Amino acid sequence: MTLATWYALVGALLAALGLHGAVVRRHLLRKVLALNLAASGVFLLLVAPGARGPTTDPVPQAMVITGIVVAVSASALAIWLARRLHAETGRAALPDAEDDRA
Amino acid sequence: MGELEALDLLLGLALVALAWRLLAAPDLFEGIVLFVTFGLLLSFAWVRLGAPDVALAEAAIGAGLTGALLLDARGAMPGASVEGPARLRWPVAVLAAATGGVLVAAVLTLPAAPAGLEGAVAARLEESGVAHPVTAVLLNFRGYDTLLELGVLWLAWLAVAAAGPRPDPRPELRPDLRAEAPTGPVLAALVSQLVPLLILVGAYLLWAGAHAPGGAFQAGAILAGGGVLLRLSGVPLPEAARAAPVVGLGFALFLGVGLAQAAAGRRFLELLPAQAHDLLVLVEVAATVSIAAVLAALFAGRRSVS
Amino acid sequence: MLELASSLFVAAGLVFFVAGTAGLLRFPDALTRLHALTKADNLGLGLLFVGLALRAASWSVAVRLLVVWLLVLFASTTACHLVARAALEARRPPRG
Amino acid sequence: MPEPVVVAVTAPLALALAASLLGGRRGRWPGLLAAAAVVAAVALLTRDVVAHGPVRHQVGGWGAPLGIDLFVDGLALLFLWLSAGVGAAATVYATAYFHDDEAAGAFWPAWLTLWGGLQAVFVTADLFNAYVGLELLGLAAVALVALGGGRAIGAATRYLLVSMLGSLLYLLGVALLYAAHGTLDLSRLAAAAGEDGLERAALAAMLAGLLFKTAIVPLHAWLPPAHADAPGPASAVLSALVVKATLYLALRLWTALPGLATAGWLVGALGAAAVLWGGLHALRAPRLKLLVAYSTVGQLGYVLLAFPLLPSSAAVAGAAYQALAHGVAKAALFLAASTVLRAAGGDRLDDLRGLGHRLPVTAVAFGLAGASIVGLPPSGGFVAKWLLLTAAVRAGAWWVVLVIALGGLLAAAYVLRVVGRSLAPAHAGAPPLKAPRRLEWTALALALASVALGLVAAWPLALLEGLAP
Repeated sequence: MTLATWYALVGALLAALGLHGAVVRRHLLRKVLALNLAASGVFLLLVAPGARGPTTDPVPQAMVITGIVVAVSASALAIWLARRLHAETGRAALPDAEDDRA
Repeated sequence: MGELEALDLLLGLALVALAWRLLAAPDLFEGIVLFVTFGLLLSFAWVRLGAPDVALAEAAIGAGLTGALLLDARGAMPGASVEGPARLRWPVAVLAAATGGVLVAAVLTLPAAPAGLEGAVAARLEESGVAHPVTAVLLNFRGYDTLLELGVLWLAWLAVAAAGPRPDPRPELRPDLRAEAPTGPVLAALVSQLVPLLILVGAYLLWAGAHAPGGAFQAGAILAGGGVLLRLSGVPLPEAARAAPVVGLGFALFLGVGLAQAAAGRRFLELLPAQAHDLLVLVEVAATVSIAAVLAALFAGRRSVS
Repeated sequence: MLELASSLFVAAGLVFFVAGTAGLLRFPDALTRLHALTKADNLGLGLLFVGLALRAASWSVAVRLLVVWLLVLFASTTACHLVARAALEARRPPRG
Repeated sequence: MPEPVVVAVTAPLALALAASLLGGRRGRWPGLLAAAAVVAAVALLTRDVVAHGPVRHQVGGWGAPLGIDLFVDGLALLFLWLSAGVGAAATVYATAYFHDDEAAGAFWPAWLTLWGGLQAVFVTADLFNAYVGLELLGLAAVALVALGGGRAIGAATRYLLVSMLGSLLYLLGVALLYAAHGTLDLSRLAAAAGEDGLERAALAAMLAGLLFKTAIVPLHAWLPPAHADAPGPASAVLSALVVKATLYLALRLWTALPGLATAGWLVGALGAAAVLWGGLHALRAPRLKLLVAYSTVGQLGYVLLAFPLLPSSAAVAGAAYQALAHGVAKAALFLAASTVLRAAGGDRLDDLRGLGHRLPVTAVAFGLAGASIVGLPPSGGFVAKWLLLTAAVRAGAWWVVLVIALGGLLAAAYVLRVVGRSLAPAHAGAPPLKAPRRLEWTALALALASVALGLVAAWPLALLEGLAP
């Protein structure tokens, strides 16, 4: 196995773990944690295959830096919304079904 | 890149184990601390993969700022760290396992030969105005992505700081402020030494980005880290909403540079090789200031929530 | 010769790390754990840096290693102080 | 002068910055300017495409695969017109909708950024650039929902989490495709891609992410509260435009890359479930805006019904025209519903009696746009459903025909719930309602446009037919 394949595999596992956590966890901050893990996995999957050659492909590296900034922006917004929700309702999780509220 | 070594195997396994543990940790605090640890180990993995730029961004933004934001939020949401019964646990587990399996299989079918764009980047690096390939991609070859990304960052500030309710004027009613024990003289002394150093490091990274790992995002994140430290040690920062003229600067300047090229009959964001270096330096400086302001304001801005 | 000395320093550093980690896991309360941790942080890391500096390709790398060690020292001292403060704070009955 | 395709994206973004600096209700001036610029740019772009064929613009002058290309053909133009038209109407509506400076000050920069992100997705040929565009659009959309305050905060949170999850799935697929082919340009990928396992996995992940963000049953639960609880003009653009961005990308991917052609029936089945489920819930919704939001879930399902019939040109046309017709009609419905909410202080269906006399222009707008949603001739909705039926009959997919028929009946029933109450006599003592004229007439203009789309369908369809790859 090569360095590229190994870290791509790690990325695949992290992505699956993170996506799972993002769905089953209830606490909003945990969901944010899980989504950040999943993002890290996806980022590894972007960059690691670029390490198959003698040097690492710079294009996915740039994409991942973009992705990291996008992820922190989205996380900051999510955390802020979670805090507002907590301040207003005292809860840190979303209710199950909101389908038929009046 | 280098050979696979035992270190890589350990690092990879540690990352997966940490991820598992931090998601399963009953205590949210423990989960967040493990997340920061995870980010630091991940930076190490980026270095092993020959991506030091990503390592810097990961350590400063992924682990550092995201971790700080989460810890801060946890402190401000007291009594809510209870985790209810997981929903749809098994169906989702099956689905996630299937996703993981498919991804693993896909990775294993990748051909051994690289299929990337390193060659194309190297061939036109000279025209880009910078000597470091990652910076060239980030600011020039795919500068349009970066422009939109600066927009995303600006928008996050807009949503959090500008649209937020005004801070409660009575500090005794704000649990997040009350929870902050006085941190004492040692931290203040360290911060007073560290912040100038962080500014120096930030400036160095910004300057280095043109020819070596570093650049606007890493520099901005380091500067923002200085802001967060100041805030934590009790130094009042200007309220997030006050940062308005600065936070949009990078986005506005980059957009303006791009449109100026289009107005001069070139394509959008098409920089003449002779001017590319100077224009990109200008964009990078503005972007660094904006990134630092936004990231620090995202942290300071939360004070106005509760 | 230099190689050997370097390895010895690194090995000595690792001993402190192992001891520090064991202490962190086994000691009963925050203050004693801090005591164990700081040994690893300060001395262990210092020995590690000495060992690596002996192998460094140039003086500038060695100096940079030293600077990194100093920075870690300052930061960990402060962090340790803050943790200890918080631990004391938690032990004391709440005021007012 | 910058080229029209550049203006179409950058004008809203630059003016969003201006709106943020001006602050408060003054943001409406950059807003109106952006509306004028976008409509003019899309018109000029259409002229170029009609005269010279599809437009390709190499951003930065590098050209794919190193750089990012913009690409506009007939399909992109159709969505650009949807965005320009609905966006301009929502802008005009918003100038009269927000009274107070605080809400307006947050609305204008977020809406204009959203508009720019939307245009960026419609014109890009680069898969990663599309991801960044989707994030810009998504965060702006969440910010708009959160403006509703109170109940909308929970809806915005749910929306953001779903959006992040969907984006990550999409990016997962992008990573695999880049690892295999070393390019992110869609036309290059189309030339290089085969049908092996890796491509299938990549496409499946991307489509799952995109459909998640499009609120496809069973991943739809986030949409109704988010769309219903957002402020009026935001509801309209969320339901009419934002979900179309991911749908557009899904359509593009599906027609360009062959990997999943055999799984079309699965997407179609999800579409069928959405049509029926959305329709049934709209029948039971207690509030007007919630009813309209559930209707979106159902109407998006129609677009998916076209997937098993692709790549036949009737199916492409049907899907695109359904997206267009639904967008215009749905924007009209949401604007009308928001006018009712504003004027009456509530939008419970039981309180709508006599609306026809109390707010006649708005009631007419709701009726006309509702006719297009049901698919009554000669509206745009009728043409879209007719195209879908034609494609289904040609392919012998009778179950699609059945679902379209059932969906039409459900839509008729839930639109009649509203129209029937509007025509009933008002409760004794119900006060007369007043709404700013600009609110009423903007909704009516969109409603008329949704009907007109049926009368002038030949022209947009020619654009699509002549230029589809």
